[in-house]
Amino acid sequence: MNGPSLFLPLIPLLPFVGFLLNGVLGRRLPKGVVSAIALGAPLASFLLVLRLGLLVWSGSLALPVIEPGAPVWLSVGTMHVDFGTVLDPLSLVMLLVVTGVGFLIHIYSVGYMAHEKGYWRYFAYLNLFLFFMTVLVQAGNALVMFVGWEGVGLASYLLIGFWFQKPSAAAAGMKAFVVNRVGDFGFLIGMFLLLATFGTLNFSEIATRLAANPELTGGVLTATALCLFVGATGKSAQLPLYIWLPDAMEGPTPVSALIHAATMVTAGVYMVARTHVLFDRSPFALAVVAIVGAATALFAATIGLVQTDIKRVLAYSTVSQLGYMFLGCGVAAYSAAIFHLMTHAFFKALLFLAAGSVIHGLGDEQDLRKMGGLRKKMPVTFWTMTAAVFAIAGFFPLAGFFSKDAILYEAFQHGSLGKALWFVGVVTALLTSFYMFRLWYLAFFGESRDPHAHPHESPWSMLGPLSILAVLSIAGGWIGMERFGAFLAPAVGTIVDPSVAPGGKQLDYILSALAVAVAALGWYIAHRFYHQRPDEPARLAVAVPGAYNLLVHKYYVDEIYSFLIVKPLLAFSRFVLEWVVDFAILGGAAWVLGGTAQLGGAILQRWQSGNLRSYAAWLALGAAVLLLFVLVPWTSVLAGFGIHLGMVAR
Amino acid sequence: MTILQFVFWSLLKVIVVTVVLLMGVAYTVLLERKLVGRIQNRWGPTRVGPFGLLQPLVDGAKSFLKEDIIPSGVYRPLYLLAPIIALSCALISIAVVPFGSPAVTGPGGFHFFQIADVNIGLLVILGITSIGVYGIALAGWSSNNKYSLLGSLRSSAQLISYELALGLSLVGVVLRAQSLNMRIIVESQSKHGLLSWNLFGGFQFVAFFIYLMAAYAETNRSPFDLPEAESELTAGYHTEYSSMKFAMFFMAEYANMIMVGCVATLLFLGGWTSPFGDLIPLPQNIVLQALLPMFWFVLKVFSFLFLYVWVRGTLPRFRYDQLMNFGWGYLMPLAILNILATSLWLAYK
Amino acid sequence: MSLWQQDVPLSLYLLLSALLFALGVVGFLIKRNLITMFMSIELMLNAVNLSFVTFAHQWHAVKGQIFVFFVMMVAAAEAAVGLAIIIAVFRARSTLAVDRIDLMKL
Amino acid sequence: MHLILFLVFAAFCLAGAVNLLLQTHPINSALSLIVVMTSLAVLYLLLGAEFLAAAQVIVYAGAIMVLFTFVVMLLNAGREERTRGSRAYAVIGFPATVAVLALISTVILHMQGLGSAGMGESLTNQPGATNLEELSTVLFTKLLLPFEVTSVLILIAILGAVALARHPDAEKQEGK
Repeated sequence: MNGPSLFLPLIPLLPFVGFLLNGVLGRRLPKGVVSAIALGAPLASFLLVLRLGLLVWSGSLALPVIEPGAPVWLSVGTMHVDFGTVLDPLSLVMLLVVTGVGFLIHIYSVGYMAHEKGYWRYFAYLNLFLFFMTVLVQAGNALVMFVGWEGVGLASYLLIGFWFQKPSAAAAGMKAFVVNRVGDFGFLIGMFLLLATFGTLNFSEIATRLAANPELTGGVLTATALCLFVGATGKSAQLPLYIWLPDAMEGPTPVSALIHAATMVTAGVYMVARTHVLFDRSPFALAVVAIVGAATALFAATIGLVQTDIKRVLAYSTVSQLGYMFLGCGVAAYSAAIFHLMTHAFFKALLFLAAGSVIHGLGDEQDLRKMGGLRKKMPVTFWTMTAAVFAIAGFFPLAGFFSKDAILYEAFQHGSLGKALWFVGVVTALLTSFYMFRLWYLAFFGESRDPHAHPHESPWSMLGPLSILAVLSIAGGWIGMERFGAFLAPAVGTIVDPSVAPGGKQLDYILSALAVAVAALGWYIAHRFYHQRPDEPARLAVAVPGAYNLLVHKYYVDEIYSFLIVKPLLAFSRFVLEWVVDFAILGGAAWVLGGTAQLGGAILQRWQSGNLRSYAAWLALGAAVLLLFVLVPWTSVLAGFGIHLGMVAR
Repeated sequence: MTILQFVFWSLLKVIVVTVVLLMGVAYTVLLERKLVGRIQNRWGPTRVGPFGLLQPLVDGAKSFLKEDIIPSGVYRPLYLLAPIIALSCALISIAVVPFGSPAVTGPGGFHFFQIADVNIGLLVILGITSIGVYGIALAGWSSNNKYSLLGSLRSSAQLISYELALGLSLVGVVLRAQSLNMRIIVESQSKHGLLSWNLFGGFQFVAFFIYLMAAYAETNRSPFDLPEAESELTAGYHTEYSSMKFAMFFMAEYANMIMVGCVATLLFLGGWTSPFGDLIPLPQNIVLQALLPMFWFVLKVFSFLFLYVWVRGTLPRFRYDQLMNFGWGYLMPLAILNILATSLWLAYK
Repeated sequence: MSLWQQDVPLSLYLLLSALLFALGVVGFLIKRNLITMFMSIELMLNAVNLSFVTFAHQWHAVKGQIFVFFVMMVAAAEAAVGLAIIIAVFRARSTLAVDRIDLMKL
Repeated sequence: MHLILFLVFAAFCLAGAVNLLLQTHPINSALSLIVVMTSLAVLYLLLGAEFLAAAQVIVYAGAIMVLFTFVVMLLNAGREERTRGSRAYAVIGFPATVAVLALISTVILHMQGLGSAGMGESLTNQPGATNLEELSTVLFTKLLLPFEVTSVLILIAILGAVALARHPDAEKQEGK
């Protein structure tokens, strides 16, 4: 490797060391030390990543960097898997987001979890998550990525079930784990297909192979891409596997912010972008991705309209924003998707943290209907939250505007299907802004609906990250899609450039204006419903009870799943366990083995007289037999009798 | 030379050496009695012959003539075997001791002054010493007497414990000579007389001290004469023995003393070489050439025995736990340190 | 050629060691006393050592002798521990007759 | 002369071994075993293994057998009593032993190219190289590690022996 040393391996390893220290010793360490370790590790790796970024910025480091001579993990036949890392614009951006936001949320957690008993445990898990996430992002091949993939799944499971005393939390953890398994299954199949097709799992090699033979399209590639996409839907909570994410809100709020909003759930998008060469070759897969993304976006947004739990609202908005990103991927605008991923990471993390601050201030109150009038009580939270709301609603010139606009524009430029998707996207944008402002109004305006609530502003360890994230979600988009796309182009390919596309820049402006108008409309509706005439929603609900219930019960998806899949599966497994495994196999085995053992014992115990000398006698006999066996050339003897064994005669 | 000549000469040597050794034993007894007498401010034996010089012979005759009592209840075969083992082990070791200069040889390079020139002489001596334990152990056990048993157990334990220190103390010397052959060991310290002795030139004085202590313990001499501590165990392992068998044990003890003296002389005091090195020119006369080394050898052994008796006359007896403590706690580590130091020094040279 | 210069074929040594070994086995079989049985084990070890030395002489290789050396060391350790065990057994059972020591628990 | 010595001491060996079997008192067996060992030492000497001969005497006769006699004395083991054990040893053991002996001897007798031992032959007949040097060079260069490990083994054995043989209430006795 030429140029300055990059310490790429250190980036994951530092959090891992933090995990080990806290996980092993944490119980005995004082809180201060635990926090120091827990904050130091992410900070160090964040600085490392930042240094990389500056190196790239100053042009003294040429991307992509693929360090040679990585230690080989396993080498089976023609398959060789090493721990190679890949550092290209894509992974660099991702690393910046992960470590940066991750570090901020670590700081936040210090304040938020201050009174937890499992303080050390919490931070150990958090560091573990960072370790696996960075592994996932840096992975140079699918298998290592899968390790990180599973690892973040594990970390998220542990953190969702952090309050495992609470049955709902434990159940939510299980649910997340199981649903993710379905996705991982897809991912695994995809990897097998990759191996079958290319004989390697290394991304760069796959890319070169594909570039080498352009005639390779559709068919198996489609299958592979779709399998990988199934994995992505699992991890990124897309239809039909999104159901685990809302329940994941059982975890501590910073965890929801970090894992279930900013970073982990975007892993699917990242993976699709990472393997975009496959998707590019298969229009069908791309279409599927786009449609699923759009559908999820709309679907989740509609559910989000009526949720009353502040965190669930945010969860569904996360799902729908992820839908946006997949929509972006689906129209082959990966850089737009990644752009949105980044900005979303900022404002969604901010939203969650602000919500967490609200919850914290209200003493673990999550129900929107019991909030209100917090604007005076917690001003910092209010203002930061405001920034986030406007950002996600897509108001100019906040971060959300640029990225969402980019995606919508790319979709619009993507043929007739694109037009439809664009429309869905716009509608979703409307809904998004509506339910976000609904939340905003319910939480911060009007009068406090809960007489005995004594809200108080949160400590600065929480407000600090909030402010930083607020700045980011305001200014994060000012990079501009063009520059960002140009930067990412070598990694994920170019996108349609408004200045040269049909319709030129005007079209871009028109669409942007439209988006902003839609957002404003949503704001207005929310203002009208939840600020001027707070009784309106109730009446509306009464007016269209069917729709309302459908939304409140999230389209009964959980119920459907439980009826179609969970219940039959449970029944079947019970049957298998009780009758096949327990009775037939175990019981029968026990009976047979026990019987033989008793029989054998009855015979052999006469032998075990316990008399040393008889043992010695048998020993001598054994020696004699062995000698006889070794010394007599049996083969020739038997040959004398005309018997020929397969062996060669001594 | 033919086999027959060889056998003849060897037998001759064996007989002569044994007789001389036995005489030496007898007169060591006399020496001890007289010296201790002087130390305790009395005359010691004076009546029999001039200065009581015939005393040993009379003692021998006495023990021959005494009635040989075999107590009932002893385990007879071992009771009879024990003293024989003890004495023979004490006498055999002399076989590998070179007590004169090898320069003077008979026909066919035949050595007069050493019965057998084994190139593991030292090990042979150690081995035979270790066999010697049986004499005492069996004696004590077979004579079916608690004092004997205790004494024998004590002395066997003592022998085994101190054998370690003894052997380790010799390693330093062996390291310097790079051989276990007695003759080579002696020649390794024959350069400049006194100065090249292992005791002085070889810086083995620590080893010598350890060897001295271990030797006292090995021969059950005071201050380590617990096995026959009269005040506690009447006479220890040979309580039940009388007349000739007792005499055998007695002789065995003194023969061991002489052996130890010989070994000390060979290993630390330059064997038969003269303490003045080349200051005294080697005489031309072949007889003198043969006799002078023997003279030096005998002189050194004698002085060693003198030291023996002196210590006996001076020091009180140890307590048993003190004895073990001393052996394991001080001598062993000291010996090991000595080995380390010696080997380091040799490696440095 | 006179008896004096007669050499000994090594097969005799080997036969001797075989005989000693067999005697050791027999001793282990017929002896009723723990200690003597242990002694016959030592006898077997010695027999094996003899054949080792013989082969060392046969092939003019020092390895055999080294092997014997190690066998001796191990035998020493074994004797120490074994005898300690015998003492412990005697304390527990107050007998050394193997035929009476045929139960694991007291 | 070699032959004579061999015959004499082989005879001693066998006599000792047989006596070990015939004697009923442990101490006699121990002594006959000592005879066997010492005469084996002589045979080693004849085979040009002086060091092993010495080691045999020192280690086996001088240390191990002393231990045996000690234990015999300590436990005051008397003559063997006639006990009714299982007869398996007689029925199975003896034929098996005979078979083993027969097999081994046939092998030995059919062994080709066995040399013979003469008087005063050293191990490798190079002049000046004593058996001791040859042994020690190998032992302290090639086999240093096993050598050290053996020492550790012996240390452990000592500790184990002490732990096993100390009297159950030894701690109490030390206590007071």
